[in-house]
Amino acid sequence: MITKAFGDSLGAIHDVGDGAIIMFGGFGLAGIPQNLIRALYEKGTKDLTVISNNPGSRLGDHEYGLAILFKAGRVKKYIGSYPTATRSFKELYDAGKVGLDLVPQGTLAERIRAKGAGIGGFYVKTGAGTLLARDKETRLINGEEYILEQPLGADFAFVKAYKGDLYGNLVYQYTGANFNPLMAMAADITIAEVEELVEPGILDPNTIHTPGIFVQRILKGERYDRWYE
Amino acid sequence: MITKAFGDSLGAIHDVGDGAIIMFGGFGLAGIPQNLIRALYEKGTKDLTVISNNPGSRLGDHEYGLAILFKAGRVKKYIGSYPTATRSFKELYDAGKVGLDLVPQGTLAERIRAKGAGIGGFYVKTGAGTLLARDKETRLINGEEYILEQPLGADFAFVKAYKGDLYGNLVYQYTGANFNPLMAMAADITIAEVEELVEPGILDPNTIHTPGIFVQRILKGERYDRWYE
Amino acid sequence: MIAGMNEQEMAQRAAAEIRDGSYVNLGIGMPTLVLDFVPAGKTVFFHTENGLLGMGGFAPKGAAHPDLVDAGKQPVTCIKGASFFPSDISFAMMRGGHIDLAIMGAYQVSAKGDLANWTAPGMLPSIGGAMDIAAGTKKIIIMMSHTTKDGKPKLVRELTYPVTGYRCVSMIITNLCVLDVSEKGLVLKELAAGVSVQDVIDNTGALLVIPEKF
Amino acid sequence: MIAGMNEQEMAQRAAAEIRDGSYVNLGIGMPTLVLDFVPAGKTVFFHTENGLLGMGGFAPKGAAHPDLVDAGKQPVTCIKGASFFPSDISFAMMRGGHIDLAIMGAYQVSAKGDLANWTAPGMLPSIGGAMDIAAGTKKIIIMMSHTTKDGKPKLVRELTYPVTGYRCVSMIITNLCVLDVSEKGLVLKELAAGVSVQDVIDNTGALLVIPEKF
Repeated sequence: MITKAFGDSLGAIHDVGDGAIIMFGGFGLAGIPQNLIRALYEKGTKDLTVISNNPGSRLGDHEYGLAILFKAGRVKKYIGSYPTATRSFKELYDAGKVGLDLVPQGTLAERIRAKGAGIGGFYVKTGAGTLLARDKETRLINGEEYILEQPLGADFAFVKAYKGDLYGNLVYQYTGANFNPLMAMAADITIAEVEELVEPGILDPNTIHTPGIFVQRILKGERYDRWYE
Repeated sequence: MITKAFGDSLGAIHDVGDGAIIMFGGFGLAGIPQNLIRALYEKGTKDLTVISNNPGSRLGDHEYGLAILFKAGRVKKYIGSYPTATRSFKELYDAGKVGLDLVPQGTLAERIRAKGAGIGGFYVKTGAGTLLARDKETRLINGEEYILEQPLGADFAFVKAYKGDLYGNLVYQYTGANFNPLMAMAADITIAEVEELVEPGILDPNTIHTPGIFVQRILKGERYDRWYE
Repeated sequence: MIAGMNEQEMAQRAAAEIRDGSYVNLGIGMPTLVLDFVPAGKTVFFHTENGLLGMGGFAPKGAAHPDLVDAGKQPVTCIKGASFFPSDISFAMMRGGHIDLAIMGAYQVSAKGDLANWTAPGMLPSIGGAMDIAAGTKKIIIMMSHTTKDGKPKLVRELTYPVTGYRCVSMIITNLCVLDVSEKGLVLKELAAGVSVQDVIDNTGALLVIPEKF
Repeated sequence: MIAGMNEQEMAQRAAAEIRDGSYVNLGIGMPTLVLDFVPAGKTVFFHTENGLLGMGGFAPKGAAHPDLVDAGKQPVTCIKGASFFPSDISFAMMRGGHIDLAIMGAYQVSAKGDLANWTAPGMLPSIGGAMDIAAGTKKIIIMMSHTTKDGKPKLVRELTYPVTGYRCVSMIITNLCVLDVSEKGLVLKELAAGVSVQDVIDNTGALLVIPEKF
């Protein structure tokens, strides 16, 4: 029997090098691969392009998740929908220290799925005629303006699921799925961290959200912060 | 509390009229809405456009599923990927009694999803340069030929799930999902038949495959043939 | 400065537009107040863009789960009959025209129903799901203060802020009044208590259609 | 008429190409025989286009479930660690380049690796998933008889049957031999027992590259 399991987060990201393009699942703090993010911070990897809905999250006076990578100056470019989620991003952006490619959230999800599904591009109404469509090809479809959007892939996807098995099958919980199943499809190497890692056959095959074919490495996350009271 | 439940199949399809464009879930006999198909046959509705992976299925000398509608001459046009699944289709086609729009299976799935997701069109490599791309716009993407495919919707989708609740939430079993969740998204009115119909809150919200927003009517199927020994 | 409706009253007015059995997306901030005003007996499925249909309300202290939040990243609960799904399906619901109603805030709305609510000059731009909602939702209601903090009209002839979506707004609920967006422009529908037609006209940057009843 | 390998031997030869831990799609008909020849100890995930990764084999009598079938609509079983999913995800696996290997039949294969396997003149056309597999799978192996029933070559310089996909075939296993598709054309790789190089040449409609070892 094969296994895709790694012993820890640092081991699972051993070959993530400077300049890597990485997708991170999660929305706010829900479903973020927090152990892989911490490991990447510890590893010191830099010049990253980060694709994620938000560049970390702020709760009260603290910033969590991806914010540690941004604050440490490891990110050269951010592609996502909601950069105002942290103050640290705004400071870096205002200082010209990080690039921004702003993408409407639904378009972000669909572009990532398109990459995973072998779609060469697609037309949406979202954003037509706005500043975010400036450089985009347009097309009239049934009298309405659509814009052409491109697939979006990455070298690595860091995703988080509730449970997973040694073949890489994943199950999410609550709103923890969000971008995770899409990013898992769209990267050259997908690394999944899970709260519970089980033998194949334990998870009901009818309830698997991400089939193992989309996951190259899996590990049990070392620690899960819960943040809220 | 609202309910989307209907008492029986005939009641659920009361307003399906002659000339309707209908999507039918199922692959072979797996996941077909067999009760809704029988009801439509009994109702006598004609001049149908049928969208389904196959126009029924043959097992030994018998034909099942959609084949009863084709054999009764109720279908004027078939859109799908595998018409050779039945002999009856070939006879009607050779006699010029039914139209055929042949679509690669993956493109069929993606076109239906595109309609449901508000995608105005998309590019795929599938079929580029072949007879099935004759009238289609082409585009070179990274040096490879892609073709533009259109969204595909319908007046009604008839789908089948294993379990469902009064809000229209659906859960599929085994390979019974296939086109069902996609078609549920793509029709003006989606009618779902299920083997078990339960109160809201019984199904685990983490395991629902088709959220109720995509389902307008639901009913417990009267009878489920199992076909195989 | 005329007060008119407070936020709760505006939320209550917005809630009155929600039909039984409908699927409703609430924007971050003031629109989430609508949750408190759904009439008893109505089944409403609140959609959060991050992947939940059937949001119940904000999670009580001690019951927060880090993987169960709304679009504003607040811990929430879910109702019986809820469902969870990934972001592509969540936005298929919006872009594909399945959501019946979205209630959101705005910086500006034009007389044609054009919407600006994502960025302003000098601001770090953030878009989230706003443009997707504008592109696909069957009906959009804007809940906002009638003017900016320094008294400038937010209802304008033409947008001066960057556009979120064109001709997408159906109704506007402000502290001063309720307006419908029609082919002829903004139509006054209701006045808040203690607010005159002239108050509305004075604080609006676009021509208004004032029906005879006023 | 030279016999060469029978279908079981061809399936066994194809099975030898399957790597441990790989994701493999088997076409309808002869390719399903490959299931019987996966070496013990290898974990192979068989993909069926209708929504299953981890097909086990054909269901034994009495264990058939109407909602658990393969691409050929035959009742099947699934292995521990299998997963089920809808058609869009199943084809994302193929079109998106996630499937490592597809083993399928063909009417014709050209010297460039062009594939024809979906229709022929006078036939009711049916396509199923063949074009999607051709468009996205990392490696495609064709298993077929070397010639048609009436002795005509199926390996040809240019296809005369309608194309399924261009330059998509990597390897061909026939009853007579095993061939690789290279930039230079079809390269003879192995001969079946009792088959000569001349037999292969006589039954092939395209130029062959014959390495020195033969």
